[in-house]
Amino acid sequence: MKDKLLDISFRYGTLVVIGVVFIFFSIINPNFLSYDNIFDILRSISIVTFVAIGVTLSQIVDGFDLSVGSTVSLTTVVAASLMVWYEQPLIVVLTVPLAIGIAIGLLNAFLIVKVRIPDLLATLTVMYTIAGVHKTYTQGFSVYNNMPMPDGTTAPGVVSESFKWLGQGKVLGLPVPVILMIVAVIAVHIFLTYTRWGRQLYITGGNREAARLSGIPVNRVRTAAYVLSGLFAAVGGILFAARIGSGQIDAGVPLLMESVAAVFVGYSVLGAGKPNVIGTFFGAVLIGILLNGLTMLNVPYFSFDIIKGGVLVLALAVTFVHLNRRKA
Amino acid sequence: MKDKLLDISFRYGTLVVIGVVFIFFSIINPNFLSYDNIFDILRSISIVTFVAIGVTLSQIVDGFDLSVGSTVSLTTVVAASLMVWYEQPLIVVLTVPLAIGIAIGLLNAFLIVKVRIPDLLATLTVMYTIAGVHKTYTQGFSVYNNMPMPDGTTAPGVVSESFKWLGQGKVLGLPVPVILMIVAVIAVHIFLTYTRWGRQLYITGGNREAARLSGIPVNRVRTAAYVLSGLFAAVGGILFAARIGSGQIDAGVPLLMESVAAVFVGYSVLGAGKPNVIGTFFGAVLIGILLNGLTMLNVPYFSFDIIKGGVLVLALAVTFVHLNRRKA
Amino acid sequence: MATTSQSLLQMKGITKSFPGVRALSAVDFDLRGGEVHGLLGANGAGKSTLMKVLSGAYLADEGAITVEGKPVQISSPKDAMRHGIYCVYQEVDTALVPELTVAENVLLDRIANGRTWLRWGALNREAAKILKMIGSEIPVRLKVSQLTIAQKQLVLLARAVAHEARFIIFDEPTAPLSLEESEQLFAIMERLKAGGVGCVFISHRLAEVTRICDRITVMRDGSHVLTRSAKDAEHAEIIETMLGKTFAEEFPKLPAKLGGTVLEVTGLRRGTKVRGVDLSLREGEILGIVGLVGAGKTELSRLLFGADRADGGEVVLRGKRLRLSEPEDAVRAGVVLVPEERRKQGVLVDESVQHNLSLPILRRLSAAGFIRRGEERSHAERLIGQLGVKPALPGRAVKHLSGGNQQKVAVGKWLPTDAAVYMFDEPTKGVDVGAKSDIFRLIGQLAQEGKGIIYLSCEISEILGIADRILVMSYGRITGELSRDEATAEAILTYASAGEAERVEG
Amino acid sequence: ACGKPAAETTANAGKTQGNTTDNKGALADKKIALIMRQNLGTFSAQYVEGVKEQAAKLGGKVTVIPADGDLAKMSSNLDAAINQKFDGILLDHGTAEALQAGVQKAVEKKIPIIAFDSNVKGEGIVALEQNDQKMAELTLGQLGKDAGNKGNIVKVWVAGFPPMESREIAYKAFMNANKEIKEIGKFGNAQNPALDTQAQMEALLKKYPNKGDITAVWAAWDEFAKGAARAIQQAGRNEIKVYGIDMSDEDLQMIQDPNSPWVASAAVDPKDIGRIQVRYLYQKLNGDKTPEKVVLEPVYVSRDQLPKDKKLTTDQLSEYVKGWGNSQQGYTDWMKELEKQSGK
Ligand SMILES: Nc1ncnc2c1ncn2[C@@H]1O[C@H](COP(=O)(O)OP(=O)(O)OP(=O)(O)O)[C@@H](O)[C@H]1O
Ligand SMILES: Nc1ncnc2c1ncn2[C@@H]1O[C@H](COP(=O)(O)OP(=O)(O)OP(=O)(O)O)[C@@H](O)[C@H]1O
Ligand SMILES: [Mg+2]
Ligand SMILES: [Mg+2]
Repeated sequence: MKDKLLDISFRYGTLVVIGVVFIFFSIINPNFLSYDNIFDILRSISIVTFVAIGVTLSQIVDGFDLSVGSTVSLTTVVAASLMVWYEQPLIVVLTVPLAIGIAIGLLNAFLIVKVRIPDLLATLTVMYTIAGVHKTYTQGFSVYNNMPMPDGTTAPGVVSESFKWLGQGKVLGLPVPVILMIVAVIAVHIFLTYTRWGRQLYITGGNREAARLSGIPVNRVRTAAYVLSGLFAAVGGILFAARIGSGQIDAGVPLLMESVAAVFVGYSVLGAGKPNVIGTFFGAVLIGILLNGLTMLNVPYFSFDIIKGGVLVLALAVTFVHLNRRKA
Repeated sequence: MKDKLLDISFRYGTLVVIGVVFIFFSIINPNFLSYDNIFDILRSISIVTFVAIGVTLSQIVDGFDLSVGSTVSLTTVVAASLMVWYEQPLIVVLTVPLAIGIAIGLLNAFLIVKVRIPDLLATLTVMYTIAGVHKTYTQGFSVYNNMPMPDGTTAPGVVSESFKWLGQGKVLGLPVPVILMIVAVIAVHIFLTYTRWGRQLYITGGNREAARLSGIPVNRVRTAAYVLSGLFAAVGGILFAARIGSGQIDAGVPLLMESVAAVFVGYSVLGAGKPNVIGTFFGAVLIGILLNGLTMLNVPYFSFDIIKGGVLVLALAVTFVHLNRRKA
Repeated sequence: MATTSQSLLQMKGITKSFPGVRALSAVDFDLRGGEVHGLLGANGAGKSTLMKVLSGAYLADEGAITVEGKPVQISSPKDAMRHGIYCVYQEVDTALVPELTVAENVLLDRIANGRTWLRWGALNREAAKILKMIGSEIPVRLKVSQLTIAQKQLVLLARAVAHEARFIIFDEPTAPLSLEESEQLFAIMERLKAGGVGCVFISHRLAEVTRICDRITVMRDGSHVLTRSAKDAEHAEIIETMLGKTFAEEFPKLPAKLGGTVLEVTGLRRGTKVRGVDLSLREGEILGIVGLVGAGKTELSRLLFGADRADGGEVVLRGKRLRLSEPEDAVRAGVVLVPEERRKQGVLVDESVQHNLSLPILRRLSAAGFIRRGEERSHAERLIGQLGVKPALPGRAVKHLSGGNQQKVAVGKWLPTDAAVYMFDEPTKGVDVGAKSDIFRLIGQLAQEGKGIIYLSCEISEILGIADRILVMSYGRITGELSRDEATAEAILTYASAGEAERVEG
Repeated sequence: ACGKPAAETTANAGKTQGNTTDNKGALADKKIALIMRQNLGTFSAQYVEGVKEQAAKLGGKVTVIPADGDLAKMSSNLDAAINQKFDGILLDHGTAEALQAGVQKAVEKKIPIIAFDSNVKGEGIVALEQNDQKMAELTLGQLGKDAGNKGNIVKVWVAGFPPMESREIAYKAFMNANKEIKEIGKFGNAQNPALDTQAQMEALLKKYPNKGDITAVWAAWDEFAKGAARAIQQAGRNEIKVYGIDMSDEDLQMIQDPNSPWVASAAVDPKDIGRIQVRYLYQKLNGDKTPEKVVLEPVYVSRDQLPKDKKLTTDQLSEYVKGWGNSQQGYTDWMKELEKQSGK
């Protein structure tokens, strides 16, 4: 009985850590636990969550997609430029970046599945290449309303209100990016848990040979995972542009590490020990809560990283001590 | 016969790519192949090579050390601060950062070997934590000669000439960091290839359980690998401070990805398909040559990354197509 | 299940080469519905390769496959399944997904290829039902990574049953199973047979093969040698065709002089698997430890080797109490183990034979830390000669050796360590009769040199043949001790099921 | 941005007038390396544009070599540029310790160097500096005035970059002088300025949810000011004013936007910095006598100086803000002559 209690507390160790952090901030500062602030936190993690969902998918097939940051950078400037430079309608502004995300995913998949370069290596090189492409595309400039063009003219377009609504708008009092994020998390969770395709991803990642022998088209499944990874990163890029109303250069660089951290914390949520989208979401939540709460606490900015690192270690340690205790 | 020739050309594919790049730049620009420039290239890669040696060692035991960048950041500001803030003698200035590197390696090893958090997760959290520590240590300031201190006084010391000699000096016309780098590469290569301990590292990385059941102290071997990784990163940090004569905040951040890229390219040198220090060195050389040569070519800087990514893909593809052809 | 007993599968002129090896040359094979067809051959004869061609894991270079007279193209496992062919692979781990649950692994193919939406309640119930059909009660929500080898094997069996296949290939399914569990499996095969399913059965245990099979096919060096009815097959004759030379299957027991007590174990325990074991071992003695699967033999050997840490108990070697926290400690003290899972634990499959053999004595082979390469090579050549490893190439990667030769490397690497106690955990699993007697000879030689030997196995006949003294283990305890003279299979079986009542209480 | 140094330039311009005419050949097709520590954001891009524009006018060709913020790489790049025998080298945001050795080598090889905000000294070098402390003083002074020298402010700032640290000095002095102004929050993250600044500002807005809790935000870098302004605007808390430092075209638009809380900034025109840097390089190439140090005076820009009816770029800003752009600093007569000759 006591053992069981211990087991549960370990199983939910990461959630307990998140809970403790949450309660701590709520007590310290009454404004932390306000309706508005909760949604601010959720909104602030929406972009990184989308990117992290992509990373989760690539990790499920036992891969690793390092190129997501660059994909965000490229798609965010492309989305902005389609409006600012070319005055395209919303539909084009949304589909072109998504298509780019898919194309990058296909490129990764080609290198990994066909050329058979190991995943980390392949996506690292794609990361460099896409980073170069996005800078070449804008010649190093950020893209914003009516920006002056290199040839001396002024860009004709602006980032449209309907586009910005995606990142800044509200529906029934809920921020649009939060709604999108929650829908995406739930949809991907259902996809992964309750559909054949989702299980094919897990089976392929868990044992590629077994998957092949079960008649799963592993190469197609892995390709799909990388394409989805690119696609979700592209959504992240679109939301990024919508959130800040312009296309910033190198916007995605910091998102890579942050999304990887979210995915890793997610490993341990519910004692799963494997990548899962609910866990990823909670990982992103933990990081978002820390940033928000520590800012409110007025902790010196330079110690954020220590606290972040410490809390992450704690969350992970609880789970892995548990997982290994069970195994041993 | 023809097959054999093909085999060789594949086996040395990465070296061929490096050679072609080298010859190309030499023809295009006569200044490229000057004595000075060659040594400048070597000097420019010396820091990243040290960091990459550490990454190589952790990869050999089938681990991954993401914390090396932060270790460089911490040790470089500590080295500088020991001179600038505390006016310590050279011996202290060198040993303290090395001790810190070892301590970080031990921390990583503790989390990975004892707490049994997977390597990427553990070193990611250590990466954040150490990044926070180094900023907290300097309160976010870079450390330079006679800097103004937060309390309004002026720092008493300067970065000493003998220290800077490590990064900027010459012996017999050869830059000191280049000599150090070459000695380190050769020493580590001998260590890995010809000694019992090197063999133990590779065996442990190949199949940990089988190695353990063969009587190899795998936990000690893995700990050693992470400690060495921290140590080499610390050397990188010291050289960084010596090279630029001050302790810059976040100096190590860009070094992580670059050293990983060097290690990855190194996989394919000599068709090894596994981490090896000679390969790592050539990986660093390739990146150094590209950067230097492209600068001379007057290619727009924002397309550097595209070319870098493309050449890396090429180098990797040649090898992995070959490795897989042989396997299949 | 298909009911026509006429369903017929034929393979004709199958040829398959790997770089440097011709694994199959023009092999013919056929399988009828409602029969069990035994496939025999020494290690490396090409049995698994032939079956992998049949099940779509490999593509043959030449040859044709027909099902009921109609030629079929099998270029992927999916193709094979479409024609009702299903394979339970020899290496269970290749076919299981460790991080998923038992239920998912049982129903893997259905989940992977079935309908889009999954209903977990129904799937779990279904998996439990199938497991029950084959007499197992493994909890379906458990992760497969937490199962023992035997349990994993059962999961794979359940998968084949779930499949309702017309042709099922069992590649050495009984290697990791105890007698009892093997019997269960045979019962399942009988049932399948009655339902018109054609089964291929690969095993190195001749007794099983002649008992359960209707027909047998023998292969040698990648070629088909003969196919005949199993009824009146003589073992000696089969072995001769398999090995291509005359051979008497027996356990060559060499006489050894017993010395003083070398190892003394008291009260050794760990969790529920080893619950207080006392034993002692003398120099030159071969101590057999026998028990059903799950009796705790492997656990016991791992405790003595320091691979797992004991909760309590004492291990005394030559009067000195050992502190075992890592295998390293045991090796240094002079206790070594040839573990059960050869490919994952016994050898480093990606390394060369030479590197494997030099591993335990690297220190002795090096000067000031530097490995003396000439020494290492001649050491390897010496051992290869002594063990009869084939091919005799020190540089060959172990993964390219056949099972029996891999096992020789796993045993041989410990020979020069000059340990006091050698433990062998199921060393003959998946090893052909020729290699098996080589291994027995090696063990006998060690005993003659005055080493203490602990031989753990669930094969009662082997234990009876080789051991000087036998301990029977059941549910983590020693339940009986028999001398070589008084030991019989019946006595062992009685003791082996003795601990059961106790376990129910605990 | 023409103060005292302008006088110096005119002085030496006169001296060298003699050898102008035959200079065209010698000064044609110069290869110029621009070695930057970091190339991020619109400000840098405009600075690069200024360099390129002026160089093109004078017939030179610019190679931009950024270092991803890595000083070691920057010093390697300097070495590489010297090996490649560039005719002139421009430095941007280096440090003396890192670059002094390379600079020495360049001087020995007679390659002129003009350094912007890099603190390097030496014979034959022109050091351009923008007065960071002054920029902070200008914006803080306005902040104090607007707030009536009391209130609660938020500071967005990071250490670790020399200009940031100079701005901090002015900030401390300001806070010491105005005891009734309280700092109630401070944060900053140079790694992810676009998103984190916004998220962190939002957190503070929730911590101080009432109008009047926060009087103003002082952002020591325009990337911070953008994020803070967006957060405030989206939260509808426009009573809070944002004061920034540095200005690009993008920033200018935000300041002009009447709904944006960002009301003022202080900066030197990034294009002008680039242009002036090139002019001094050409003076060097021409053998003119140059000053060792040139200080670029910042200009204060606030919304009320700007027109409401049209969107400006920094190029047009000079029409409205005195001292902005079109700086004549570093120009010589022979240079204008040369521009005409090589101009197209
Ligand atoms: N993937 C492979 N690459 C290279 N050689 C292989 C491969 N698979 C099998 N072989 C070789 O083919 C031959 C036949 O192997 P196979 O596994 O079919 O033997 P087997 O009869 O099943 O032996 P065992 O009784 O040990 O299982 C052996 O010589 C083996 O080394
Ligand atoms: N069929 C089974 N059902 C349930 N549990 C099992 C079964 N087989 C093995 N186990 C588990 O395995 C544990 C012991 O495994 P261990 O490998 O030590 O036994 P063993 O006697 O060495 O068996 P083997 O003959 O497979 O080597 C038992 O405590 C039991 O929990
Ligand atoms: Mg086989
Ligand atoms: Mg066992």
